[in-house]
Amino acid sequence: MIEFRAVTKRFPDGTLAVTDLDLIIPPHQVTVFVGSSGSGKTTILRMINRMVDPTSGSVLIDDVDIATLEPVALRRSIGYVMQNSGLLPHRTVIDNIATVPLLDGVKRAEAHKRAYELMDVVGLERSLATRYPAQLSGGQQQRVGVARGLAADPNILLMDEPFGAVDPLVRAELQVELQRLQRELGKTVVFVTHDIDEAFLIGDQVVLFKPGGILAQAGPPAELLQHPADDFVTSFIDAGRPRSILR
Amino acid sequence: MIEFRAVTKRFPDGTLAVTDLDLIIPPHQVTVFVGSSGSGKTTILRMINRMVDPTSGSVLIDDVDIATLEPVALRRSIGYVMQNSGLLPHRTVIDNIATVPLLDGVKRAEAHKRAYELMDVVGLERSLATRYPAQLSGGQQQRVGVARGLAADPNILLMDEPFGAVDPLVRAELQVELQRLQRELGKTVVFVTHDIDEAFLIGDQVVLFKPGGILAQAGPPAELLQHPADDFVTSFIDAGRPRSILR
Amino acid sequence: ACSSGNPLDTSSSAAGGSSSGSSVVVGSAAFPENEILAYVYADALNQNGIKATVKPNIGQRDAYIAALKDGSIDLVPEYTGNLLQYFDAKATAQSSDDVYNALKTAVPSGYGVLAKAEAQDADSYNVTKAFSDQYGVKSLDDLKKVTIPLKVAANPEFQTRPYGIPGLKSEYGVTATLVPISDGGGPNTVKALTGGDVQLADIYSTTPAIKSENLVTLSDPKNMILAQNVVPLISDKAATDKVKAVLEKVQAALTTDDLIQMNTKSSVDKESADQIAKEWLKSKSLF
Amino acid sequence: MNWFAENWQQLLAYTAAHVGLSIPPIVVGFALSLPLGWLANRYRASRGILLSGAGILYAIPSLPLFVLLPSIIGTKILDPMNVEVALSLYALALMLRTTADGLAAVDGDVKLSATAVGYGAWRRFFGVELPLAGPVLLAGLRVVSVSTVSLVTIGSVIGVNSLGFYFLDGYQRDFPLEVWVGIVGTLIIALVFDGVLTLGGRLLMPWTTGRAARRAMRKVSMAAVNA
Amino acid sequence: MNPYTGAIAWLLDPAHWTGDGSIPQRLTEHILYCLITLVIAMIIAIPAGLYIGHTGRGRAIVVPFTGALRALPTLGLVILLALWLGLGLIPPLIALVVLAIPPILAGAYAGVESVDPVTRDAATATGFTAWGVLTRVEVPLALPLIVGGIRSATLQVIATWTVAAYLPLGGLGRFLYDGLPVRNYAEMLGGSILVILLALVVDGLFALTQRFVTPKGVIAGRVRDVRTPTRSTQRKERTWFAPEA
Ligand SMILES: Nc1ncnc2c1ncn2[C@@H]1O[C@H](COP(=O)(O)OP(=O)(O)OP(=O)(O)O)[C@@H](O)[C@H]1O
Ligand SMILES: Nc1ncnc2c1ncn2[C@@H]1O[C@H](COP(=O)(O)OP(=O)(O)OP(=O)(O)O)[C@@H](O)[C@H]1O
Ligand SMILES: [Mg+2]
Ligand SMILES: [Mg+2]
Repeated sequence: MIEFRAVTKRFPDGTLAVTDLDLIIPPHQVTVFVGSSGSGKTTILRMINRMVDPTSGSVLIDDVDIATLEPVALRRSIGYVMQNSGLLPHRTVIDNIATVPLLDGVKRAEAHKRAYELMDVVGLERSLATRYPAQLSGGQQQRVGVARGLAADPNILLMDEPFGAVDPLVRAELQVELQRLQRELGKTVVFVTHDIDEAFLIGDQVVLFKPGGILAQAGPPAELLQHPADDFVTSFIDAGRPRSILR
Repeated sequence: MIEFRAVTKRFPDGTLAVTDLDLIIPPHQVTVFVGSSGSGKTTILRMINRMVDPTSGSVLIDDVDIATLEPVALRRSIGYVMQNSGLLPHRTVIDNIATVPLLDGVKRAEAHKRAYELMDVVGLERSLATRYPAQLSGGQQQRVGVARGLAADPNILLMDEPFGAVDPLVRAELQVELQRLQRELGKTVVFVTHDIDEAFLIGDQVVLFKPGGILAQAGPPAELLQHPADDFVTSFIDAGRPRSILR
Repeated sequence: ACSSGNPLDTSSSAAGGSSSGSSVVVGSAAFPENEILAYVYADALNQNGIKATVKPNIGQRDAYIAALKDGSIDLVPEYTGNLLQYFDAKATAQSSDDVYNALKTAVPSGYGVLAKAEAQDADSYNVTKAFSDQYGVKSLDDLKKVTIPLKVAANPEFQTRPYGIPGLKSEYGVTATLVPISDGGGPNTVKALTGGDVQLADIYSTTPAIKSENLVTLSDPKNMILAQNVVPLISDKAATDKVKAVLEKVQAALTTDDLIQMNTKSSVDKESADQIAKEWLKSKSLF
Repeated sequence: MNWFAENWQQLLAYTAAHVGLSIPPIVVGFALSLPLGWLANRYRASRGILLSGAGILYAIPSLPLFVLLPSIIGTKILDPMNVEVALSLYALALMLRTTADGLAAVDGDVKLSATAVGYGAWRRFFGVELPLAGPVLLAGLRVVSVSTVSLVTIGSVIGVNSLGFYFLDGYQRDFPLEVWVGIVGTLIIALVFDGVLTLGGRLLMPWTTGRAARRAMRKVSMAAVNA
Repeated sequence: MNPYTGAIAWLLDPAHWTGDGSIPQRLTEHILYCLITLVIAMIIAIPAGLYIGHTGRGRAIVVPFTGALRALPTLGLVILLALWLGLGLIPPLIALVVLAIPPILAGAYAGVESVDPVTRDAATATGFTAWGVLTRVEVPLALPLIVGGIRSATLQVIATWTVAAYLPLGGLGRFLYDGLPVRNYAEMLGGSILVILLALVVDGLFALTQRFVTPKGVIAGRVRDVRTPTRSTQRKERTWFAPEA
């Protein structure tokens, strides 16, 4: 379980990115952060692995205040997948997947063995292992990103718009894949997206943010759809819904 | 009316971008090109203002083969709006809007007067006139782009993913705005998008392309939805439609 | 024996059992004749089992004397008159022997000159035959008669040397401007003179072009230019008896004609300095 | 051809000297540019100071610097160190901006993701930022290498000999062949260095596809313009 | 007397400020040489650079060629030309023009190439002629880099004319080569100071010019923070759907 307690983040330049946030992210479920650009989703996500530290308030993982944890170690224990995959362009696919085990000092052969298994898990042909990221398609890169996120077998997986940069067809495929994976692995997934459709599709819980990192509403998709907390929620959901009169 | 007659385009590097295309674009309507990345939409659009010349076949505007027309003059007579607006970064907003009239030798004062009117038309505050493009938001830049496209009062307006780079909320706003504009102006609009939702929303006619610039189906939205020509059309429409089980 | 022409190879040595210490470094001024002489010394030393290397092209007198003083080099071929003037600007000696004797006392302690050679190579003022005829100029004194402004082609340091622009003014009352050509009175200086860019050129008396270009060397009635016998300037540290003995032998064999021939080989036949040095040593049976 | 037969030993020796004089400044300039380039990106003030300092350094003509160094660093006047130090300074001045730009141009997302998966600061610098700036650094290094090889020749004016010896000797003896030998020799050395660097880069950075490398090259050609 | 106080004394000595070979004379000569060199180099390199940048043609030849030009040792070239052409300004002038061409050329083509292809494309699509695209879009946007190229060429030319004074020439290099044989540090250092001052003043003027010629709209769009961008995801275009090719 991840818990935000009265968390506020003000950047040095004065931007108030997160405002007094209280939020509980349940374990073994997919929680989706959604909101328009600049609403603080990424900032909040990054507080979980201490890429950003709160200005005030605290973040707890399983009741431990993470401010007391060593950031580098914490990060290695949490999977992180981002848009454009964030792969290391100078490392082969297999080395990219094995990044964290290798950092942790696991032997190369062993780390690679595990990485090959992960390639199967995320549906990548093993023959791609010695390619460089630039030699993969966008969808393949994202799969590598997910595999890397899973390599240290973390309990928590943070995903920041992981499918934001791929083709709609590939995107649909990856969404299905993610759902399958999650059924098998049961990680605590925090997933950021712009796309309300995507949020409703894959989220067990959806958290909608207003600009300034203000929580608009949090709950299962059905709740947001049937009982929107306010006009903002309604209009946000409407903007993302099909607008064609034909449906 | 714009007519493609047996148009094929092969780029010097061998890429076959458009394959034997026959297509009629009716006047005073919005025709939307949709298709996945690399399916030749942009190439086909650019044939209309001779930014690309066909390898074989011909393009006619009001029954005149445009191969016989002088490209520069043709381009000035056709509005063109693109993703990322393509504004000139070293010119102010008002000068950007007045680009074509100024090129045509219209006096500065007069060109600016018309440009200010266009700012009203596209919903831009006149106070922004002396800013540079970099000082505007993405949505504002797109409005400037549309205004520039309209400045020479062209009959034809080509729009290449004009809203591809803006926020969903802003995007929805711009789509509404475009529909209003079109009701008022009644131009022949050719609009390129990736987004089947957007295509169905604003298109009087939707043209769906397969990779290689092969026409998959063309017709009013209802026709594509109710009588998809083949599996490709069905799956393309499905991928873009809401997938949440909740709806 | 084929001693290496390698100027940088510090282990270049013809004979095996060389002196145990570090090798003798022979420096040279930045003009070809001096470089050839440096090779003559070094090759002779090597031939006699004393390791010697050459550092050519150091620069002009101030530069290589500074290099001698800071120990970068041990030995350099010099010319008595100019060296005397360098150490003692007010020197009055004129004859070859007087200059040499004065020089021996003028050299600062820690350094010394070995025996002077018969060979002389002095700076000399030259004009074209046409110029000489037109203005009737045969000596430096005659220059006063020339009405046009005078330009002299010479190395840049000529601007300040006692036998250069200042001497011309003080000794002969002649005002001239310098056209600095950094080739040590070489072919470009000659070209400047014959091409009419300058009226006077400072050319070393051993330069073959003086004859071949039919130049007129102006006489120096006031002995502004001192006798210029070739002489090795050496640091005491390097001046072992063995080194001295070898160099004295070389000095004894060196004549002005030899210098002229060497210069011909260099500037006309384009032979390398080391090669010319070896050929000369062989011709004198010193190699 | 006769000339080569008679002078090949000397030519070889000067070529070796030229190579020997060229390598240290390139290495030193590059090595110093790394920490300083990093520092230049770290603070706004340090960037201004370092980059304008490099600009001023590069404006100093080489010859006076060669001559004055003995009085500044206490070397002997024929010490090759005078040339080495001066050329190292130039190499640094040239390289600094490129290194700073190269490090700054490393994709922010990649750095971020490296941090996110648990790279510490040092490890990230050496394991991610440095290799990724590689193509830009390499391109800068090539410019530095070429210009150093060419500048070494000026050392001959103060008696630190290289192939530049042939320029002065050829001038004094009115012997264009020697000058040609000096010029062509210098060009060949520069070319060989360039080849070695390019090859080394290809071996060390197998991930640089043609496209990426070309982009990096372009970046640097721009950086070099403003160096 | 240490060389620095000597140099100051040398600089301040009124005798060095009048007459033949005075500081003002050498300075004027130096500036004149540089101006002539740069004007010629610009006449050659700027049109060529614009052409390469605009058309993309010839890049494959010109880029390695300018690289090779950079490797050409100027002293050697100066001497070779002097042996060929004799005394006078022409031999070093040719060598210095050769030296000045690569940076100016690179500035011109890099400048034009640095213009966002989208902007260029949009300009063509709105009806600019090819000439119009070049003169009204590419050149204004490339101007900072073009001036940057000239700036770096100028600095090199200022520095290298001093080396070229090995030949019988005027200019500030005279002080170096005249001082060198007699190890007159005061004169050499004084001369160096003059060259450096000249370079710095000129560089400063260029910095101002470069700021002046940078289009206001470009300054407005420039990211002000010099630190590594950590918010890059925000600045990136919203690739909401599929990425552009
Ligand atoms: N390092 C930073 N310094 C200053 N402001 C920042 C920083 N990082 C983010 N911000 C600001 O904080 C706000 C929230 O940013 P954040 O990236 O969390 O939004 P987001 O919801 O992830 O947006 P997007 O959907 O565009 O990714 C924005 O206004 C942003 O400009
Ligand atoms: N100038 C060109 N030279 C070579 N190939 C090109 C060129 N322009 C486009 N292509 C190729 O032609 C095909 C069609 O490109 P086009 O840009 O028309 O597609 P698109 O449908 O607009 O794609 P997107 O949705 O990504 O904009 C692609 O395979 C593309 O790579
Ligand atoms: Mg974000
Ligand atoms: Mg397109």
